[in-house]
Amino acid sequence: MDKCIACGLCAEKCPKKVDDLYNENLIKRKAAYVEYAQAVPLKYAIDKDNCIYFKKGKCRACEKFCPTDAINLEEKEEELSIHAGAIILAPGFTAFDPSEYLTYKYAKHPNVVTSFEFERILSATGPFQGHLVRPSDHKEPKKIAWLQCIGSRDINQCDTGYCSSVCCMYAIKEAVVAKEHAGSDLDCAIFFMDMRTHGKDFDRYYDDAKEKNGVRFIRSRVPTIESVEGSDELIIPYVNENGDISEESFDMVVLSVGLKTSPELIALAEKLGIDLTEGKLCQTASFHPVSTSKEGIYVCGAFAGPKDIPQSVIEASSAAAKAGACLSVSRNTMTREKKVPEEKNVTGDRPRIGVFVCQCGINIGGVVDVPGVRDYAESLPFVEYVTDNLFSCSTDTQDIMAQVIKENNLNRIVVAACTPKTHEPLFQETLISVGLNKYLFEMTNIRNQDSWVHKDEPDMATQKAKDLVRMAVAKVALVEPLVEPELDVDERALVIGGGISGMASAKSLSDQGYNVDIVERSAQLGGMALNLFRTWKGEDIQKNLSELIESIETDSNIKIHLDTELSSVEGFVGNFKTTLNSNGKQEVVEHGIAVIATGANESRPDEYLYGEDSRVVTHLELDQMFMNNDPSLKDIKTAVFIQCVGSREPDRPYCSKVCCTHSIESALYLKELNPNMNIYVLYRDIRTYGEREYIYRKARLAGIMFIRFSVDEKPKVSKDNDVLKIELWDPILEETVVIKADLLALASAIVSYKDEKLAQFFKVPLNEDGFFVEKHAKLGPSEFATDGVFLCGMAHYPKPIDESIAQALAASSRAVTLLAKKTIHVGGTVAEVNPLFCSSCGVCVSICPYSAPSFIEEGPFTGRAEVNPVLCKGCGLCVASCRSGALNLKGFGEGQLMAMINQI
Amino acid sequence: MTLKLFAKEQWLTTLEGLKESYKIFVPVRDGDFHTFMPLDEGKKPDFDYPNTRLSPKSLIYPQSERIFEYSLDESAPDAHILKETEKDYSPRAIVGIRPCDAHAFKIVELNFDSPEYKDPWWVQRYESTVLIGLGCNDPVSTCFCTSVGGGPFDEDGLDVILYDLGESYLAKGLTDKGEDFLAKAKGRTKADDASIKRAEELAKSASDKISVNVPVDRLKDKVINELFAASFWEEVAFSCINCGTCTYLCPTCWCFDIQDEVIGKEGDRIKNWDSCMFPLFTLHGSGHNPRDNKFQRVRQRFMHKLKYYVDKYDNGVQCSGCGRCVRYCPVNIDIREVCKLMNSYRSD
Amino acid sequence: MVTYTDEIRKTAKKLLEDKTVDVFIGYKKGTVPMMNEPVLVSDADKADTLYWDSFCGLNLCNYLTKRTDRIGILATGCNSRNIVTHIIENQIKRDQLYIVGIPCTGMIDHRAVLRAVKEREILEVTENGDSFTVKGNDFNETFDKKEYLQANCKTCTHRNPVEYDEVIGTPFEEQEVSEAYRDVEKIKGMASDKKWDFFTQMISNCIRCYACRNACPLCYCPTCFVDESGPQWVGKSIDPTDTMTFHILRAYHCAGRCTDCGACERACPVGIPVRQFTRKLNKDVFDLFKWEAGLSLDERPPLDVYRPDDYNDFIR
Amino acid sequence: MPDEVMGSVLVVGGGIAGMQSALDLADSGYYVYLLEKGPSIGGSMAKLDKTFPTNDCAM
Amino acid sequence: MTDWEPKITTFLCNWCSYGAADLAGVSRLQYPPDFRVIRVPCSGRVSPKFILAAFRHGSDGVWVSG
Repeated sequence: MDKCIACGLCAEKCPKKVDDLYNENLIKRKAAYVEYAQAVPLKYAIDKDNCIYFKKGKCRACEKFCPTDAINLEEKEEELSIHAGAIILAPGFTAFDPSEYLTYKYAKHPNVVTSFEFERILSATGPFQGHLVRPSDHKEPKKIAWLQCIGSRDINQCDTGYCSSVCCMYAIKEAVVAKEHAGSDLDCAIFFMDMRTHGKDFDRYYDDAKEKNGVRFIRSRVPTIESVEGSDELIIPYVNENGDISEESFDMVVLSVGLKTSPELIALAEKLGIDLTEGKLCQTASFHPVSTSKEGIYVCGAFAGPKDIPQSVIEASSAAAKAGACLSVSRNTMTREKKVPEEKNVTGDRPRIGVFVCQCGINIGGVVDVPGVRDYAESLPFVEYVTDNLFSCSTDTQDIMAQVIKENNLNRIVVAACTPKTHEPLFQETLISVGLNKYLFEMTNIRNQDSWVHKDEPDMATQKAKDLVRMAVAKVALVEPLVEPELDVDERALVIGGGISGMASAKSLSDQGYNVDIVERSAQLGGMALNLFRTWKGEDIQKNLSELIESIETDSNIKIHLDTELSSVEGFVGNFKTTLNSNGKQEVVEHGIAVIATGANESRPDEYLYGEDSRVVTHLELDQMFMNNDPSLKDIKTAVFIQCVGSREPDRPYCSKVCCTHSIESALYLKELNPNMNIYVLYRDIRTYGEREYIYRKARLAGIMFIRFSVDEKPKVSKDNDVLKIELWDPILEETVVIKADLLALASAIVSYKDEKLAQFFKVPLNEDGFFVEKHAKLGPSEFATDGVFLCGMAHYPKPIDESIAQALAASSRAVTLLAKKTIHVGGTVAEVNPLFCSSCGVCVSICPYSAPSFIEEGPFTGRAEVNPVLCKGCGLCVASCRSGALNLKGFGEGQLMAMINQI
Repeated sequence: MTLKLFAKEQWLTTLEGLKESYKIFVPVRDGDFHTFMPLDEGKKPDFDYPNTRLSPKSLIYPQSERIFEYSLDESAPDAHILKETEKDYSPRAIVGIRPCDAHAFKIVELNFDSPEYKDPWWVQRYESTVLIGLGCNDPVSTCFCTSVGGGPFDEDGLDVILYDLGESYLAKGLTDKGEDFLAKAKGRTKADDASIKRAEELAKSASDKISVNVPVDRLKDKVINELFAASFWEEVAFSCINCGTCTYLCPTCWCFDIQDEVIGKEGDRIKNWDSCMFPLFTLHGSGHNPRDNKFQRVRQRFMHKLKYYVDKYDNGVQCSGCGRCVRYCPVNIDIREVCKLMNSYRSD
Repeated sequence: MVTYTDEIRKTAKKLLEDKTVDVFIGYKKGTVPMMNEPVLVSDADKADTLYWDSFCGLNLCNYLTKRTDRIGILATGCNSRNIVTHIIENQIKRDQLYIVGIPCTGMIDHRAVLRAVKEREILEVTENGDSFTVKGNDFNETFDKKEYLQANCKTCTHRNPVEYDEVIGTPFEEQEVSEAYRDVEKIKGMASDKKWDFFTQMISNCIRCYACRNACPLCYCPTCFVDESGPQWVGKSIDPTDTMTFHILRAYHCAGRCTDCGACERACPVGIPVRQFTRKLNKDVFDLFKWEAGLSLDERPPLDVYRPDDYNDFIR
Repeated sequence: MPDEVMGSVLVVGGGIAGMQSALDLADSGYYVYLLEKGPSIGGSMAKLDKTFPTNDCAM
Repeated sequence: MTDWEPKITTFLCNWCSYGAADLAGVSRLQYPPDFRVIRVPCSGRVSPKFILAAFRHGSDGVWVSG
C-alpha cells in the first residue's frame, strides 16, 4: 500500500467492470479501483469478489502495468489482535432497501430511485457529473416527487417503527439542490406526514424551500406508484388535504429511505454483549448518551439512533471523552513523537532555488512536456537545480530530494506537481527533515489545474505549466522562514453555567484529569432540569440530577462558584484571565479553555389565556405539579395540550424541539394517573424523531386524541362562565370542534438568554434568535471559531437532556485535545503590523473576525495596531483592508503575491 | 534688433506659415483655463489671456520623460543595456509666452546648464526652442514680477517680444534665434513710429498697474541659520496640506526624481517632476526622513526659493513673480506674505 | 455672515480665555478674493483674525490628526461628520475637542463665479444674505448665492452640524433634495466603453499633485499607497493607468467614509471633478447599507467591519 | 494482556463519527486503531452531495 | 479574433475555490487553458491593488473567487 501512488493505471488496465457501490450502482467501475477521487487513503484496491484473477486464477493486468510494483495479489488475509483500553462503536447505518415495498416499483422502474441514489445523481463526481437527468433515458426531468417515511414510522410493511429523523431535511435539501441544478422551472413535490425540521436553522430552511425556492409540500401518505404504459412517467395517486383523491404524474420519484441497523451489526452487538432497543438500535440512557450496556464500550453515530451529521459528530467527541475518562491515567503512554533536525538559518542568504517537476506517471507527463518545463525552469533567476521525477511523492523520490537539497545547498524549493491541498505537507516534511524551514516551499499545481483539464491542448498546457513554475519561482525567491510560536496552555478550564450541560462538561473534564471552575449565576446547581419530571424514556430526572450534582460537589478537581457572573475576560486560547463577580466580590481565575453552557429559558406565553386562568399552565408548571403529586390532577376530566406556543411563528421561526415529546410524555403520565381522562394534543407537526416515535404511537393507542391545526388558524381559547373552552377546526372531521378543558398545557417556546455580554467577552457570535453560533454547523458543532472556547447545551439550540449531555461531553473532548498538548503551535502564516506605517484608523481591529489585531497601549507606538499571532488565522482580511499598507501577511506578502502577478 | 508689425487678422496665417520651420505652441483655452498646445491640435489660439494655469516649463522639462529604455529579457542581445529613448529636438516656438515665464527659464538655467553639470535633455530642448513673448497689458492682482527683477514687458529670456497694440502686434527681435523667427514670418510690415511710441506707453502703464511690492532686498543679508530657526515657520505652515500644487505649477521649481518602471521584461528609466512638499521627497532608504513633518517641508520650499538660491547663485530669488502659487494654493499660503516675513525677519 | 464672524470671534475668545481649549481652529480672511486660509489661534487676543464667509471650503478636520492639545474647532455639517469619522477612526479623542457648530448655508463655487464674470479679474466679493456682489476693475455684478453654490452644497442634506458642544446661529430645516445622484445615474447609464472614455477624459489633465488627496481629511495615512515602494503599487510617471489607479483607489479608500465636503474638488488646481468617483461609492454604500458617513459615534463604516450575520448571502 | 490501563482505543467504523472520535482521541494523547471494512474512510457522508441546512459540500 | 487567447488571472481561496479547481481536475472537466491561478488564504486577502496590478500586467480578466 505504501508503494501505490494513485496513478490509476491499474484501474485503466483492469478488464473487469463491476457495479460502482459508491455511486449506488448507478454506473460501473473496475475491479481495481479507488472508491472516489478524494478517498483517504488515496490508494487503489482490488475488489476480490469481482477480480478475474481471484475468480479464475489469471489476468494480473494490474500487476503488470503498475509502475511502482505496488500490487501484491498473493497478499493473504491476516488476523490481527489488538489490545485496546476502550472500544468506540461508530458503525453507521444501512439504508432501508425499498424493494420490499412492491407498490413503489423501486426494483422495476428505473425512475424510482432512493434518496441515496439521488445524492449521487446530483453530485459532480456522480454518474452524470452532476447533470440532473433521470436514469431511464438520461433526459432532464421536469417534475420530481419525494415520498417520505419509506422504511420509517411503518410497522405494517416493514418493522421500523421509529422515525429516521434526517429524511425530512435531506429531502428538502435534495429538492432545493435539484432546483439549483435544473433551474427554478423544475417542479419538486414532497409527500410527507409530519414535517420534522427540528434542528438548528432547519425550519428556516424549510420555510425558504417553500417560499423562496417554490418546493411543494403535500401532506399525504402515498400508497402506491403507478407506471404509465409506453412512457417513462410515473403517476402518484394520493388523498389531498381536503380528503379528495387526486393524482399527479412525475418524471422521477425519490424514495426517502430510512436508516437501519444492518444484520451484521446486530450480530456484532450480540457478540459484544451490548443491549439493543426495540428498533435494533444501541441502547443508551439519557444521562449516559454514549455508554452502551457494557462498560468500556461506547457508541456514537447512527447506531445509537438515526441522526444527522452534527449530532453524530457531537456523539463521536462524547464517546472520545468517555473513553478518555477511563484511560486518562495512561494518556500519552502509547503515542510517539517525531524527531526533527535543527533548523538551518538561511536568512539573508541569496536564494538558491530547486525546482522539481513531476511527471505523475502519465498524469502530467502524458500531456505536458515535462522535460521542457524542467529546462525552462533552469533559465529562471535564482534557480540552482532542476529535475523531473516520475513520481515526486514516492518515498524514494523524497529521499533523493532530501539528498539533493543537502548536496546543492538549496534554500528554497518549488515542486510542480499535483495539488498542495493534499501533498504540500508531505514535501514540507522533507524540507523539515533536512533542516529547512517548511515555509521555504512553494507548490504549483500542474496536474489538477493543468494537465487533467487541458488534455487536448498539450502545447497550451505546457505553456501554462511554464507560467505556473515561473510564478512559483518568483514567489519562492521572496519567501522567508516563518516561526510557529509555541505557547504554554494553562491546563485549567472554566465552565460557564451550572445546569446539566455545564455540570456534565465539568465532570467530564475532571474525569479526564483537569481542574475546573464552574460558574453558576443562580444560588444552586441544576439549571432548568430542576423543573423537569421525567425523560421520554421514563427516567426520573430529579434522581439523576441529584446524583450528578453530588458528583460535582464531591469532586476535588471542581471548584463551584454560585451566585456568580463574569465581569471581564482577557487573553486568548491557552491563557484566559477571567474576573468573576459574586455579589460584588471579585475573583480572578486563570484558565486555558472555556465552555459556554449558559442554557436557555422557557418563554412566558402571551396568548391562550395564560396568566388569566389558573388552569392554563406551561410545561414546566405542569412538571412541577407532577413532582408535587398535585392532588387536583386526578380530578381532571379533560386535558388539552397546545403545541408550538411561540415557536415556528414569524417572530420566532425556529422549532423548540423538545415540546412534542414532552407533551406526549406528559399526556401519557396523565393517562397513568387517570386512564379515563380525555386528552387532546393540538399540534402542527408531531416531531417525535428517532425512537421517540414509539411513545407517539403508544399515546395514540392509549386513546390520546391528536388534532392538527395550522399557524393561520390557531385554536381559540375562551372562558365562558368559568368553563375553559377551546375551539378549533379539525381537518379530519372537517368541522369546528369545541373542547371543554380542565387543564390546558401550553408547549411554550424555549428562548435564548441573548447573552451579548458573554458573546463580547469571548468574541463569539450570536445568531438572530440569540443562540450562540458554533464554529461549523456540521463539523464543529460544540466549539467556536474562536480557539479555546467551546459550546454545549441549550445555549447552542433547544435540545433534550441526552443531546445536551452528549454535547457537553463533546465540548470537553474538544477542549481536552487542546489541554492535552500542554503547548500549542501557532501557524506561521499570520499578519503582522509595521507600526511606522500604521495610521491608527482601527479598520483591522474592527474587521477581524477573530479579534487578532488590537491597539498598542503603551510605548512609542501607542495607539497603533498590533496583531496577536495566536489569534490570527492568516486570512488576510486586515491586510487587504489596511489603507496604509502597514499590515503584511507572512507567507502571502504583498511583495510575494505581486511577484506572482508580475509573472503572469 | 528688428521691429515688425503684424496685423492681428493676419496673425494666425502668419503662424500657420511658420509651421514648416517650427513646431508652434500657442495658448489655447481648455475649459476654465488656458494652456499651451501645439498649433495644429484643432483648437483656436487665444492670445487674450492673463496667463496659463500650468507654466510652460513642461515644454522644456516635461513632467514625465522617458530617458532610457532597457530589456531584462536574458535572451535579447542587448539585455540590461541602457539605450537612450529617442527624443524630438526639432525647432519649436512657444508663441505668446509671458515674460515672467521666460524669465523663469533663465532662473532655472543656472541649475540645468552649469559649468560643472549639464542636463543634456533640458539643454537640448531649451536650445531648440524659440520663445516669442507677449507683454502683459493688464497684469492681474497676483502678479509681482516687478518685485523679483522682471516686469510685464521684461525681455530677459525672450527671443522676440510682442506688444499687443489692439489691431496689431509689434514684434521686437531680441536674439539671433528671434530675428531668424521674424525673418521667416510672413505678413510682417515695418513698424511705424506711432506704433513704437504706443508700445512704450503700454509697457510703462502696465508696470504702473502692478501695485504689489514684495521686498526681497534684505534676504541676502540674513543669516541662514537664524532664518532657518525663525519662529514664524510653524504658523506659515499650519494651513499647508502638503499637496504639490505650488511646486508643480511653479515655472522655477526644478526638482525631479528618477524612477525605473518595468512591465514584463521591458524597463524604462523615467525622469519625473518631484516636489519638496511630498514626504517621499527626502525619505531615505533606511526609513529615516530628515524632513519628516510639514513645517520642515514648507520651510524648505521658501528657504530654497528665497534664501538658498539667492546665496548660491547671486541671481536674485528663485521666483519669477507669476503668482500661480498664490492663486491656486488650496489653502491660500501666499509667497508674497512669506517673503515679507523673511525679508524683515530679525532674530532677537 | 457678519454675525457668524462676530460670534465666532466671541466664542473663540471666551474658550481661549477660560482655558476650555488650548487652541482654536478656524479661518482667516485670505489674501486673494474668494479664498480663506485655515488658521490656528492660540492667543485670545488674536481671536479677531478669525473670519467666516461662503468661501471657507477647506475642511478643517485635516488639522486635527495627531494633535494632543485641547482644540476648539468650527464645524459645518460636513466638517462635523468628518470629525465624527476622525473620532471613530482613532485620529482624535472626543474629549479633546470643543466643537463649535455652524449651520452652514453652503459654500460658493469660485470657479462658477469666475465663469459668470467671463474670467475677468475679481478684486472683491461681498456677501449680503442670499446674494453676493463681485467687483472688478470695470464691473460690479450681484448674484443669487443659491445659483452659485458648490455642487456638493447644492445637494447637501446635512447642513447642520451633527456633533457639537455649542452652535452658533440657529439650526435650520434641512433641504429636501430630489435626484441628488442624477450625475451618477447618467454615468451609470453609459455603455462601458463610453464610461471608460468619460473617466479617461475626466482625469486627462491630472498632474498628480495629490491636492485632492491632501485636502481630504480621510487621507491621514502616514504613507499613502501611492508613495509605497515595496511593492510599488503605482508608478510615479503620469502614465494614464497609474493616474487612473490613483483616483480609483483613493475613492475606494473613502467608500463609506466620505461626507462629500467637496474639499477635494475645490483644491484641484486643474479643475477635475474628482467627486464623480467618491459620489458613486457614496451612493452605493447608501443603497447597500443605508449608510451615510459620520452620523454616529458608535458605528464604524460598513466596509470597515465584518459581520458574520451579514445580510448578503455571498459573504457567508 | 497487560494489567495496567491501555492508552489505546479501538474505533469501529471510519465514517464521520468514527473519524471524529479517532481525531479527538489521538489529539488527546491516545493511540487509536481505526477500523474500516471498506478500502477508504469517509462513510456515508462521502456519498452525499451537499449537506443541510447550509448547502455546504459534503466532501 | 479566433487566434486570440485571453489571459485571465485568478485568485482562488485555498479553502473553497482552489479545492473546486482541483476537483474539476479530478473530474477531468475540460476548460480553456487561459487561467493562471494564484492561491490565496482567503478571497479577503485580495486587495483591489492586486486586481489593478493584474490588469496592468496584461490580464484581460481577473477572477476572484472564494
